[in-house]
Order: sequence, then structure tokens, then C-alpha cells
Amino acid sequence: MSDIETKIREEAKRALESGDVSLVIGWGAGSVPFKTTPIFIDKPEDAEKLVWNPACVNNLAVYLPKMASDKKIGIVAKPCDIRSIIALIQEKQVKRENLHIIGLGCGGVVDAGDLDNADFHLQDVTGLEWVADGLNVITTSGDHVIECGACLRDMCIICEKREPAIFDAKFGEAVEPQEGEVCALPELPDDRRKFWSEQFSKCIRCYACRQICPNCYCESCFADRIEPKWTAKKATPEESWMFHATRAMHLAGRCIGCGECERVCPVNIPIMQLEIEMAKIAKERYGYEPGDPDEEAPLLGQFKDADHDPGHHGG
Amino acid sequence: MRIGVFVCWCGSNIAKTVDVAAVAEAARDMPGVVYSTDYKYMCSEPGQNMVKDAIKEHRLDRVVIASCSPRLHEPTFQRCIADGGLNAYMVEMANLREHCSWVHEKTPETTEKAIHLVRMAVAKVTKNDPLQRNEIPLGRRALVIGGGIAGIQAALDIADAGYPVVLVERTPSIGGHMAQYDKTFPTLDCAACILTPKMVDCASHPLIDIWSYSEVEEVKGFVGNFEVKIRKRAKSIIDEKCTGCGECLEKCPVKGIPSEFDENMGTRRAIYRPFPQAVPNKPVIDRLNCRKFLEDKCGVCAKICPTGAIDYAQEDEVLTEKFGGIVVATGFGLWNHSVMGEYGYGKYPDVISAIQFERIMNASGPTDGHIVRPSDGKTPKAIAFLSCVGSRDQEHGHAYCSKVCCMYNAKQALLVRDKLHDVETYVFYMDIRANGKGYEEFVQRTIEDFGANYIRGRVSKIYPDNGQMVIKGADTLLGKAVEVRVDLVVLATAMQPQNDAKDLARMLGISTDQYNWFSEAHPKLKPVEVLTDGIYLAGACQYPKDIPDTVAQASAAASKVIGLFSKKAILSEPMIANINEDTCAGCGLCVNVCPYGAIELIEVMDKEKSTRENKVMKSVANVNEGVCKGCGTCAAACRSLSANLRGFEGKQILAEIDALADMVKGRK
Amino acid sequence: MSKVISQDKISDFLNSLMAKYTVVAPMPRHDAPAEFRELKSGDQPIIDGSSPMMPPKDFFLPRYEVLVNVQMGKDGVKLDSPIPEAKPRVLLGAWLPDLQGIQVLDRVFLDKKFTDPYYAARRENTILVAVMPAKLRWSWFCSATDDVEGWKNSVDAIMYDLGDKFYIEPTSDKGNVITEGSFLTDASDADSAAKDAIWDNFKTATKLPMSDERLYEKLAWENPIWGEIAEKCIACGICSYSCPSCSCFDIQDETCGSCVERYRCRDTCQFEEFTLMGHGYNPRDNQLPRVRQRLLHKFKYQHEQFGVVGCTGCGRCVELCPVNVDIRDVLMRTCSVENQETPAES
Amino acid sequence: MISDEKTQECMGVIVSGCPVSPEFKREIQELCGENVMSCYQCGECTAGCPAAFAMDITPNQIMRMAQLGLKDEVLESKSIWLCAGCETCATRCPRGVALSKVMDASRQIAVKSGKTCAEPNVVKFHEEFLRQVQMFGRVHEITLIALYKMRSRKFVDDVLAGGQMFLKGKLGLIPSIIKGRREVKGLFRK
Amino acid sequence: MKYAYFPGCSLESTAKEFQESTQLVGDAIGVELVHIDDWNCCGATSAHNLDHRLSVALPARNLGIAEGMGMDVVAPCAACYNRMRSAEVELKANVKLRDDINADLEKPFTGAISVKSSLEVFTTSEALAKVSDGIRKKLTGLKPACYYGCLLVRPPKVLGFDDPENPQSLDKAMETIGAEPVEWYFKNECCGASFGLSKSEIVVKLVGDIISNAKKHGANCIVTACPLCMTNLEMRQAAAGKLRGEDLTMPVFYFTELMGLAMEVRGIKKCFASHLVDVNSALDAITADGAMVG
Amino acid sequence: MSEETKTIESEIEEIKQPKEWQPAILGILCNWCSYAGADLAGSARLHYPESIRIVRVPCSGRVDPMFVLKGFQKGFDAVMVLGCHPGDCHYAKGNYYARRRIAMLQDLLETLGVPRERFHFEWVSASEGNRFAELMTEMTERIKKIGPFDGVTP
Repeated sequence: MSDIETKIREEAKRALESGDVSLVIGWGAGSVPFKTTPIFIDKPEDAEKLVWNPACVNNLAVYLPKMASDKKIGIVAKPCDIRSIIALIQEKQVKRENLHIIGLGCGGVVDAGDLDNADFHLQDVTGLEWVADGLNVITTSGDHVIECGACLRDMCIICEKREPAIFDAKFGEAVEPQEGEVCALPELPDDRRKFWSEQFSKCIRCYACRQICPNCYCESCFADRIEPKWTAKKATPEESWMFHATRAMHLAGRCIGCGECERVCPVNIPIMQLEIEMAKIAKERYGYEPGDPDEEAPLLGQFKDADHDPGHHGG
Repeated sequence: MRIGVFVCWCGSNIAKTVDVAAVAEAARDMPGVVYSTDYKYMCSEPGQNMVKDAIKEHRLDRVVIASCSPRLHEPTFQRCIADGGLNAYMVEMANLREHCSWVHEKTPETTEKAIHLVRMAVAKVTKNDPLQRNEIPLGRRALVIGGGIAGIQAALDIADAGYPVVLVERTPSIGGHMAQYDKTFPTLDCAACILTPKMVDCASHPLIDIWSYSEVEEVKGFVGNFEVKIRKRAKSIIDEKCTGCGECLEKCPVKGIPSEFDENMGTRRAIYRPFPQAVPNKPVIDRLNCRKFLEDKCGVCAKICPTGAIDYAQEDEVLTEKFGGIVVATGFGLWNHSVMGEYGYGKYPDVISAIQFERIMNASGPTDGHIVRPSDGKTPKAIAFLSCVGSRDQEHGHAYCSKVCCMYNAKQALLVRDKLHDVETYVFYMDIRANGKGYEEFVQRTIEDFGANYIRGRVSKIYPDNGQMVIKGADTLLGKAVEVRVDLVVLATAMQPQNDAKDLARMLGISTDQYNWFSEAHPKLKPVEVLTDGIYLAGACQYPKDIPDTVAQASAAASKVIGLFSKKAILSEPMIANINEDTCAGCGLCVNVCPYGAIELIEVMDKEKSTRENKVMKSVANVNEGVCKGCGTCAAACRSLSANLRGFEGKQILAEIDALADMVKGRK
Repeated sequence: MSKVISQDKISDFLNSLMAKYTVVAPMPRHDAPAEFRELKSGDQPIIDGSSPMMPPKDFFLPRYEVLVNVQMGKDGVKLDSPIPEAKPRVLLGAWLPDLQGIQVLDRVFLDKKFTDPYYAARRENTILVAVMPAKLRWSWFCSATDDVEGWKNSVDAIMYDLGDKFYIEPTSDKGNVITEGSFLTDASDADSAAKDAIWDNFKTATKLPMSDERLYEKLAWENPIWGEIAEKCIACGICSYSCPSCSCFDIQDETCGSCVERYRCRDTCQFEEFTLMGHGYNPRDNQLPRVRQRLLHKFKYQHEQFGVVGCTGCGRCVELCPVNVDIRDVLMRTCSVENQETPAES
Repeated sequence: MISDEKTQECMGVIVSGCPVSPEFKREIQELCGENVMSCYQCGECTAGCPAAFAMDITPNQIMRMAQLGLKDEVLESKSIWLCAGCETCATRCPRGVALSKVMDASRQIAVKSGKTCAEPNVVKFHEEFLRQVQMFGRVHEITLIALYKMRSRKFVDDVLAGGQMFLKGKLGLIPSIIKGRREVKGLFRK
Repeated sequence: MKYAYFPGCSLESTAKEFQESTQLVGDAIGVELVHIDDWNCCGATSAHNLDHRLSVALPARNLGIAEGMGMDVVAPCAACYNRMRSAEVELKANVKLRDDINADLEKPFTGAISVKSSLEVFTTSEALAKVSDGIRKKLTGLKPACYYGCLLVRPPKVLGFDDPENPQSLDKAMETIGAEPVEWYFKNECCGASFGLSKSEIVVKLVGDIISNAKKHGANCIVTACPLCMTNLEMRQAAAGKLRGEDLTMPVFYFTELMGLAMEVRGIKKCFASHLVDVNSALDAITADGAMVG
Repeated sequence: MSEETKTIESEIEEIKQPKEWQPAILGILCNWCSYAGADLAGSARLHYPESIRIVRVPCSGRVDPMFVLKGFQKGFDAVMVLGCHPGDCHYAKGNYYARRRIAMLQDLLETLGVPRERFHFEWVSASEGNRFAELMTEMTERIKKIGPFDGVTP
């Protein structure tokens, strides 16, 4: 691990020193040992602040639309983050030539805030590292190994693309995915609606899901508009339904499945369920996978004559 | 906000099933409404004056007309409120007639629905913004597609008004179907005698360019600014050098090619002109049959041509030309009756189509005007004419009436008796539709003076027997099945759209009906226009028409073009897309989905938005107002609501949906 | 009079309260953090002071609250302000900083110049019972924000979690109501010592190194740290919405056919629209002033206005921030910056 | 003579001497799904009908009568019993109407309403046929012929041919009877 | 290929030679016909003349049994084929009726199988290739008028395996076995069908028209695939001749008989003995050079 | 029997029977095809239930999925979007984009548990007035059968 971390630092330093890039976005040590935080390095000597550990959850691509300029910037990115970057390139939020992608092979990351358990307290944690059997939580009272299935983020468990699709430098190897699946939605429409009703009734409209999403880069979100007010700001289940349904539609065929929205949700709404479903259909029906570097336009920005026809009803 | 609501009775059309007074009453309580009334005919002059007066009296700033479909009268009321001093786009219509009174019984629910429709319109108009039209430059050159009588007439009229015209015809000569006819009903003028002078006029008109053997391949742009790609197929003849002397036509060794012009009743050679009076009167080489092209042998025509006009190496030329207006005059095709098993699948040589019979009757046709049977060249003693072969026959795909068959059946039955006095004629008909000037009299003459035996009944089967054709029919007036033996059967096959009509429609962006006839903008009030500005219809490409109707419509189409060209400039359609640059994220999805390529990404100054770099430029979408047609696909695609469609903005549609909240609540 | 109640008597305790009051307490949820809810009979709340992810302020300042209903009809326009009924309630199971947060809200909404009638109605008859847990969360830093000793007076009673029992200490007259009942026993000296230990631990463990500094004096308008936070801040509303003391709301109108509803709902200074004015100008037009506003408001402006800071150190924003902006870090770093310039304004 | 009551019932067209039943066309449509109003009287059905020569009313006239509601005229006609069901009309109808089905429906209505059949022999044949099916599950042709002949009193006809068939071994003497007779009978009950 | 075989009443008696020849040819070209156990009458014209539901219900019972066998049905008799196929189409389209009828059946029909005519099955290109391979004597000189009648081709929307106005399957079959089918114009005209007994005068007229046209176009026999047509054409040709004043004597064959003849399947000749009209005139016309070498 | 007594009788009958529930259906129709088709149904006096309320848009391509979501959120019992047949778009390609968008929307609604029968998308041309009227009847019957929509978040 530390080997890769060293390489990232070296690469960032090299790039900054040589003037290849003016800035490197990466992860730095968090305020506590089980967290990391996004950092923006513009001096070669600060490259030492970059870290790579199991808590590097943030999809840093979210910063690109804001930071991309005519100067080249570097970004440290996991494979899912890179798919976000590809989507952003496709949607003209950033130019490939203005990016220096430090890609990482990945086996999943950990949202450590959820690790608290009977064996140890979070305040005693001093570090996290991957070991053969899973995640080793190093605490003042000793080491605790948790198996991957129990600590990885949901999206990391089902993730199938663990190699960077595009990069300028690449470190680390992908780790074989674990067996696992996310919870299934209820079968019957009425049950499903009730399921979502419960979920959306929890929503406090903090918009963290939207804000953390690299694909939600609109300068002005429909949900913030007063005219036309498609969804009111009030946190009622119906309004939250409207917000989440619309957002899901806006991300249909665009969401690359990093799962950040679900991670940051303070009330645990399984937002990704909607997007997983949409992505499945996009792939099955149109052979389309968001974040595929070979696609030129988003799913809904193109059509084929022989597309599935929902308007045709039998004879 | 001061909205006026005007509820129309439409005579009894609305008032019969909808309580119009109650609707007007209910409107009075709607948010923003300050005045509401009902009147017998809102679209009438007094009705319109009422609106204008109310605008002044009640200081209205928005108007809702609850009457018929906006597809019918929206422009009427836009003009009306503009006259009343408002921006023309501050009006919305509630479709109380087509969508309510005509389709529901008189019940309280129907009136309730009417109120809802008004509520929606009121809610929408509340969100209307004044719109302006902009001036767009206008190119004053016309394209006429199709060189039949319709295209010829339209081209002449436009050119006579002083505007240049390109007349595109895909066969080697203009003239169209009319050139194939022998005589025309009911006057029995010789078709060629009245057509060829017009063809010659076209050829000699300084403002008309005839592009024969050419086809339209692509149409881009919009009214006043069409860009049309036209393929001039290689004639293998250099037009400038050819004098039309005809030497080559005599010497070409490849004979016996079925003549398209003679409907396969006669033959032509590999170098040919369709008929002697062809315009342009210069031949073309049919490369699919010419030995020079097939085997690289022969070359006789090149050797014999006194002016060296033959050019085997000539290639198709594709030109992109600009036009201000387009007349579509592509005419019709004829149904091939060879799918009708009961009539022998087109296999009996003595069962022919009426257009083939025209060629047989025609003095310049393959038989020099002698009426003989194709099977043995003998003069027939009895001829049967069958009407409605494929027409009025939904089972064969044409539920419509081909309109002209009754008349040419009569014409042919008359002419054949005129030429062969001892021939017996039978006309099997279902109904006789003779509703033009002098038509009914003409049919009666055919029966009374020329002895045609009209039998009312559709024929069930034709089969050959002893060298004759046996027709199994019925006389429904008599109530008996009948059998008639004749020597020749002439079928009035259905008129249908050209096979590639749909392709052309797509190219032009105009719509077609279920049969692929081109659709006019309004069946009553805009019979010449289509839904795309600057394109007009002439002749039978729209629906079966006879020659007088075709010529009349051609002149109408021409006058529309002339009217368009006489404008100083054209005004842009105001209901088009616009982009809010402030909120646009520049993702380019609208660029992807715009069917017209009307949107591009441009760089603009950005307000400070980055926390680190002072990025001053950003990409945003930009609409080319001349090219945008207002479909709104971009607006639906835009996630940040930055792309919008004027007149159908998100806020307006949302207001319409919101306005129904009470209805929805009421029904739970 | 202080009492103790053993854990196995808790349901009797709750039943007796529910007979007289609406009781609000943290309820576990499937697949989501616990939430404060009005208890139904048979409910088994979690009263360990771990406190749900969302603070109890919803019960005084709901996420969505109708202020005025307008009905337009034939008879003209009808207005109606649905001021809630002042139901007797007990808010139980929140830990002290959460209820201290309500003190902060009280300062805003029960201001003498303008008392918010909606808030007041909900607040008036509510008894606040805090829980002091034995085990502290890693993110708590209450003692860094204020002298917590005074907080005892902002609640009506405190229940100290002594493991197998609770030590119940009423701190106001209102609080005495929960010390009635046969299931309560008088507290022993040992109990008293145990609860003091809890309190002392709380006081000391939630201190930060700079706790003694006068934060409100050190927080400056110009400080590079604002830019640093703003750069990573994604501008979501988690920190405010999960804050027990953030009180900002938005008022919006919504039409539905023939009616209009004027309601208020949560808002946060972290949103771009927060200070967006009708004509399009936004005085806080990027994230830097927004981030600064939140901190200065809590630690400086509220202190200036009320003499106390607005933050209670509950640590929610620390735990929930998607990009690990740790308010404790900010405070410590701010305080260690030397030679700060005095604010240009105010 | 039309009684006053009848006049009142049949608004619309009055055909001299014929009671009109506007319901007739709906009855037909319910039975066979064909809309007689689609017919525009082109006469192609008559022209192609193999049995038209023997009919008292031509097929297109049957349609016209059905359109007008001349129910009795249709039900009492020979024509409906002389339709061989060859489907020529249905195959060629430009309006896509299956007159053959209208004929079927008319016959069924006629039987149900107990009309005197204009072609009793045809009905007798069909009834005898179905009786056999009901009895045995199959048709025994010699019994069928014999019984039919008895009912229709057509003794002399076809004796020659019948005899010949018998000689050729085509008409067995013992009827074959199926096991599922009860089941088949059950199908007749509705 | 395996099919559920529905003989129908006629093939058990008046058309037994059709039954025999069908079986023989089927065996010869590898089309296995498994009898539907305890089949009942399809109801024929009589049922659909008098009782629509019955006309669907009677075939439904057979279809149900066949579905249990898991095979498509082959019905050689044109009338049986037409009724069964019509019932199949209606049962597949009208679920309500199907459920209603199924309630009365021991073995319900769910719509899993289809009905085919033996003509359809024996004239597929594969079947004809087999026939072609099996030919031992080409029937050169035999000039059949291929007569389809009504029930094999109409209504086309329901049957649809051959062209309603100019059907070709019989002609193709005849060409395959070396016969020379004539071009004529009454191949799909009606013979009068079930009026054979009840309205024989109609049948006499129609039979006269048909045979006369066949003769006029040089046919020396008529070939058919319908027992009803066979009966009418054979039984009424004498009367028709009398009516028209023409000699209308004309042998009539089932197509399977001629197929069998060309393939010289054992026992086929026995069929010819059952004909009411002597077939020798036609068989004599077959020229010697049609015999295959070996 | 006189006309008058009949009417009174039938009126009494009407009062006795509770009025049948009529669904509220939101239709978003393309101006050039289905809206014109609805106009045609009108001119042809084809009767259909009054349950539909029509929002006119220039093209099915204009249909933002939010229109449909809003309809359901507002509690409509069904929402229908009708456009020009593929290849017949007045704007050449608008309906092709709509087709993908609506197909994805359909699946999203399904994922959210909005029953499939409540959202109908179909191509109805300007000449298909018959189809339009038929569709309105079908749709109304279908929704009547499954009953009122209990909202997106019941």
C-alpha cells in the first residue's frame, strides 16, 4: 500500500515540478485516522501530503468541472472516479488534454464512519490497511480484521470495473471483486412504491447526494429553481419523490455507479438502487455503459432506428 | 395580471353540450381573470371586436379564448389581440370544441371538463411572455419538383411574375402523365395539343431552368433559405452541343426495350427520348441497356452524332442550390393490379390498365392510334371497362376514391365507339362520380349517344375462354349475376402516391397521410400549404386530381410563392428554443439531440465561478434562430432547464398541470 | 429531588409519562439511523444518549411547516394560519448538547421583540429531559464551545446513564414531573458519585486543546482557511440540517389549483440560493463566504448577539461531512494563527 | 298492412309491406362480428357467388336488407340456406366484410327464432348430421343418408349412387361410436 | 416428422381411398401420422350453419386431445381441415370462448398446436424432395386439372398456406411426379359442397362448369384433396353432362393416389378400385417413357 | 309511454345509482399528430370518456420526463404521452429521441413502483382520430379496472 502511496507522491511531485500540471487533486490525511479528505496540491513539496489508503472514498472528479481550466491539472483517481472523468469529458465539462490522470487499480474502499462496533471504538483507531483477509483496523487496543464483504461500500462490492479505463500514470493492481449483491427491490409495484415512500420520507433535502455527484454539475439545479418550481424545497415524501425521481432520470444512462450519493446520505436512502436499475436497462437494451471511453454522446443524446419501441403495442 | 376569458358557443357546436355561461362564470373566479364572457361566434368580426374592446375597457394584458382547436384559429386570435394592442403571443386557447363538446355527451362532467380546459389555458397564459418575430433574409428563387402539368404551370406562373425557377424532373422530359393521354375529358381536347405549347414555353422562358433527368437528394434550411442538393443524372449527352436532330435515335442498335412512356405497350432504344415532342428535346442514353456501357462495344451514336454531343464519360453532377420557396408537384403513380388474383394477376395480355389503353388510343402511341388487343393485334369487338380497380378497396390498401376514373372510363368508352363503330362497350361501375363542370352531361352522352352499357356491379373474376375474356360480374340493379364475354378488358387502376413519396416527404420535412399522400396544412383553409413554411403542394401528389384541379392548384401554389417572394423579408417563428446562458452548463446534450443542427456550443464570458482559477470563459449552447423550428427536443433534454422553448416553456406546462390539481383531488 | 430508575423499569417509566404527555424519543429504524419520533404504546426507544443522526429540533422547527393557507373561491379569498396546538410533551433521550441547541433556537424564535408563534406553541409545553451517556462519541467537543456547567439549566431534567440504571436529576420545576412514580427510587450517594463522574468525564473529554481561548475573538474575516475549506466543500446542507442549533429557514409559496400554501422549510447558508436576491445579485456568490458565514455566525455573530456561541459541540457535522471538513480542526487552526487582522466589517 | 304499433316502432325507413327491425344488424354483429354497415353494395359477392343463380335474393341484396333491418325477408329467404360457405365473397370483398359469416349468423338466427325454413331439406340434412354427431360422436354416412332420405322423403334420388358406393365398400354397415360420447353431448348443451 | 392424424368421418367411409393413399404416401416419405385417439366429428358445415359455438367446440375436443399428444394436427379432408383450423384460430384469439369451451373438455386446448392440411404437409419443399427421390415411374402424359375447391384456400386470412386465387401446391405436387397439370380457370370454384344430398341441382350445375372447363383446357383427369369435392365430382358428372349436353366423363383422383402411383408404393392400386368413375382412361394416358430406369 | 315520464324515470335511476368513478388522466400530446388526431376525433364526433385532460406540446421530443413525473406526483391516475409514428416526426427526429427518453422513463417509473398500466406511450398520427378515441376509451376502462392511484408515496 505504502508503496503505491509513495508512487503517487512521486508522480504528483514530478508533474508539479516539471510544470506538466499546475495542481494535483488527491486525498490527504483526514482529521481522524480513519478518514481522508480531498486536498489540492500546487507545490511540489506538498505532494508528501497525498495518501492512499482504504478510506480514500471520495470521488474527486466532482471537483473537475469547477477547477478545470486551460491549465492542466492532475487528479488521483480510482477506476470508478475515472469513469466519472470520462463522462465529464464526454459532456464537455473538462478536456482530456487538460488532465493528468494518476489512475489506481482498486479493490474497493471503506466508509469508516460505519465501522464502529463492539470490538473497538472509532476514537481508538489509529490506522487502516488492507491485509490478506480483509481490512485491518489498527487501534490503540490492538488490530481488528474485518472481512471485505462487511466493510466495503455497497457499490464497491458489486463493482466490476476495477482497472482504470484511461490514465496517464497507473499504479497498483485491481483486486478481484468479492461475491455479493445489493438488496433487491420488492417485486410488486405497490410494495415498491411503499418501499420508496418510506425511503423518501426520510429525505431531509440536504442535497448532499447531488452535491457529491460528479455528474450533477449543473450550475443551477432544477430543484433549486423557483420558476418553474418542479419540486418544492419542503421535505415531504412527494416532493422528495419528485426530486429523486427527476434526478434519477437526469442520471439515466449517465451515472457511472461510484455510489458516493448513497455514502453521503445522512439518512441512508438507497439512492443507487434507482441508478443500478437504470444502468442495467441501458446496458441490456441499448448496449450502453456510462463511462465507456468509446461512446461519443450520452445515452439519451443518440438513437438508433431499430431502438426498442415503447410506443408500439402489438398488432 | 389582467386576464380576459372569452367563451365561444361556436353556434351550437359547443353550446349544445357545454354550459358556456357556466364556463364563463367559473372563469371569473380563476386567478388573474378580471373579465369573462361568452359569445356565439368568437371568431366572427363582432366576436373579435368584442375581444379588442374588452382589452381596452378592462385593460387586459392576457387573453384566453375558449373555442375550437388552436390548430385552427390560434393565428386568428393572435392577430386579433395584436390589433387590440397586445403582444400577439399573450393569448392561449382552450379547445372546447374538438376536445370536449364534440366528443362528449351533454353532462355536468362535460361542462366541468370545459372549465378545466379554461383553467389550464388561464394558468398557461399567466406564464406567457411577449414574443417577437425577427427578420430573416429571403432568397427569391423557386424550386419546382416535378415536371408534370402541375410543375409546368407553377413554374410558368412564378417565372412570369419575374422570379427565377428551377424545374426539376426525374425523367428525360417534362410533360408527366398528361403527355401520355390521348384526349382529355369532358372537352375531348387532344392532350398533347394543349400541353406541348406550355412545355415549349417552359423551355424558352428566360427565367426557367429545366433540369430533366435530375432528382432532389437533400433539402436543408428553411423558408427563404432552403439549400437543396440536386443530382443531375448523367445523360451521356452534352446538352449544349446536342441539337436534338435525332440521327442517333435511328441508328442505335439496341431495340426492343419496353418504353416507360408507352407503359410497356411499345418499345424504345437505348438512346432515346420518351416521345417526339419531349422537352428538352434531347435524347439520353439508358446506361442499363446501352451496349457501350454493358460491353464497351458499339459506340454508334458517338460516331454518327454530327455535333459530337455524345459523352460516355459524363458523370452525375450533384449541385447544392439555394431557393426561397419550393413547389412540390411530384404527381401520382398507378396501382399495379397484378396482385389481383381474381383478375389474373396481370398475366392475361388482354387485361390492361387504362393508361395503357390511353397509349393504344393515342395517334402517336405504339399502335399509331389503332385500337387492337395486345395478345393478337386484332381489333376488339367488345371491350369492358372496370372502374374502382384498387380504389375504394381498403383490402388492397386504398380506401379512397381515385376521383378521375369514372370520367376517363366514360371518355374511353366514348372515344372507342367513336373510332370503332361496331364495338360493344361495357362499363362496370359501383357509383358514377361526375361532379365537375360538364362531367355528368359527358357521362350521359357516353351512355345515350355512344351506347356504352353501364352495369352497376363490381366484377368478381375474369378468365380467358375461347380467345375471349369472360367477366363474372353482377348487375345489382337487376339483382342477378351476369357474365360478359369481351375481347379486351381495361382496368381503371387506383391512383396512388409515387413509390418514393415518403422519402421525399422526409427530405422536405413534410407530413403524409396514411396512404403517403402529402398532407396539406389544413384541408379546408390551407389546401396548398404544408406545415413547413415555404413549401407548397400542386397537383396529384396531394390526392387524386383531374387536370383542371391540378392546374388550379399549381397556380395557387405559384401565387403563394410569388406572395412569399414579394415580401420585403420574412419574419422568424417566435416559438423557438432559447438558452439561458447563465445557467447553461455547456454539456452539449442539446447539440446532440437537435434535429436541425440549430444549436452549437460557443464560449462566453463567465462570471467568476472557480474558487481557484479565475476562469473567464465558459462554453454554453447557442441557438441559430433561423434554423430552429421549435420542436423543443433540446428543452426536454436539458437538465438544468437552461434550454427552453418559447411558447411551450416548462413553467407554462407546469402551470397547466398544476391547474388540474383541483380536478385530481376532486376525483380521489 | 434526584431519583434512580433501573433499566428494567424504563417501560413503566415511559408508560406513566405517555399517560400524561406526548413523549418524543429516539426510535430505531430499519436500515437507517434512529430518529426522534412521537412514541406509540409499546415502542422501545433507545435512551442511551447516543443521539440520532438528526437532532430533535424538528419538533419545534419542523422541516416543513405551513404558515398560511389561502383559499380562493367564489366567496373571495380566505386566509388561515394554522398555529399548532401547544400539546404537553416530553422530549426524552436526547443528550445535553442537542437540548442546548434548543436553547440556541429559543434565543432566535422566542426573542422578545418578535416571538415566533408557531415555534412558541410547540415549545411552550414541552419538557426537555436530557440523557448523559457513559460512553462519549469520538466527535463530541462541547466543552470547547462553552462552559457546559450552565447547560444544565437549559433543560428540565437530566438522566445520567449509569449502566444498569439512570440517575434522574430534575433541573427545573417542570422537570420534577418525571421524578414521580413508584418505579423510581431515591438516589444513593454512590449513584450520585457515579453521575458526577459521568459529568466530569463529559466536561473534560469534550474539551479541545484551545478550549480556553476566546474563539469569537480569534475567528477572523480574512483567513486563508476559508478558501481551503471552500475549495473542498461541496455545498451540501448536511452540516446545517444535522445541526441542533441551525435555525435558518426559507419561506415559499405553492399554488395548488385554487389554493396557495405559504410554508417554511429548512434552508442553509451553504446553498447558493440562500442569499440570492430577487433581482439576481448574490452577495455570497461563491462557497468561500458561505463557509465563512456558517462558522462566523455560530461562533462570532451569535456571541455578539446573545453572548454565547451557537455551536454546542454535538459533532454531527464532523461525522457527516462528505469531505471531512472537521469543524474542530478549523477552530484549532484558527486559534493557532497569530497576528490576525481585525475584521474589516461589523 | 302495417299496424300502427309497428309504424311507431320502426322509425326511419319504411319499406312497403315489410316490418323493419333495426336491431337485426346488431344481432348479426354480435353473432359473427361482421358489421353489415361496411357494405357499400358493389355487388362483387353476387358476381362471384357459385350459388347465386339458385338464390331468390342475391347476396348483396341480403346485405342491403340486413342494413335496412328487413329481418323477416332475410330469414325467410332461400338464399341463406343456399350459401355453400365457399368464402369466395369474403375473400374478394373490397370492404373486408365476410358475407359468408353474415349468412351463418342469419341461419342461426333463423333456427333460433323458429322460422319456417325456405329450404327445409337443407336444414333437415344439417339437423340429421348433428343428431348423428350427438349420438355417436361421428357421422355414419349410410345412416345419415338413410335417415335424411326418410325425413326429406327423397327416396328415389341417388339410390343408384348410394348402391354403387355400398358395393365399393365405402359405406360400412356398422356405425363407429366413440368413447367420449358423453363429453361430446356435453358440447351440445349450450 | 410426426403429426396427430385426424381422419374425419368421410375418410373412414366414402373417402377410404384417400385415407389409404394418405397413409401409404406418408409412410413412403417419412411423415408419421399418429391417429388421434377417440376423435369426434368436426361438425362440418352443419355445425357452423346452425350453431356457432358447437362449430368451435367440436374441433376443440380433438385439438385438446392432440395437444396432449404434443403434435400438430394433420387433417386430410379439406372440410375437416377448414373447420378445425377456423376453430383453432378463433380459440387462440378469443380467450373467453376458449375458457368457456375448455370447461366442458376433458383435455383442454391451450393453443400450443396448429392444424395443417395433408396437402400443406405433403407439398412442402422437403416433402416434395422426398417424393421426387422416391419416384419410380413419372406420370408423363397424365394431364390433371388441379382442383382445390374452396375449403383449402379460403378464407385466406385463416388458412393462408396457399394463394386463394391461383393456388399452386397441387400443381407443384403434380409437376414433381411428372404429370402435366393444365392451366385452367376453375381450380378454386366451388363444387356445391354439402349440397350434394340436399340441393343436388346446384351441385350438378357447378360440377358441370368445373369439369367442362377442365376438359376444355386439355385435362384428362381431375386431381383433388377433398373428399366432398371427390364425391360431388364423381357422383354428379353424369347428370352434369346431361344438363350441359356434353360428355363430362372425367376420372377424379386424390393427389395422394397419384403420388403413391408415381412412387409405386405397395397397395396403392387397390385404391383405384374404390372410385365410382372408372380411372383407367386416365391411367392409360400415362406414357410408357415415364418409367424410370431401374 | 310518454317522453316525459321516461326522462323522469331515468333520472331517478341515475340518482339511485352512485355516480361511477371517472379517472383523471393527463395526456401530453404532440401538436402535429396525436393532438391533431384528437381534433379529428372531435370533427368526426367520435365519443370517448371525458377523463383526459390534454397538454399540447409541439413534439413528443419536447416531453421532459418531469412533465410525466409531475403528473404522477400531482396524483393523476394515469399519464399518457402520444407522438408521431417513427419516421413521421414533423421535426424529422424529435420522436426518436423521445422514444429512448420515454423508454427509460417507463423503466424508472417501474422501478419506483408506479404500475406500468398507468403510464401509456403510443404513436398516434393525425389521421388516427379513430385510434385516439379508441385509446381514450381503452385507457379509461383500464384505469377504472385498477382503480384510483394512491399517489407516488402512499
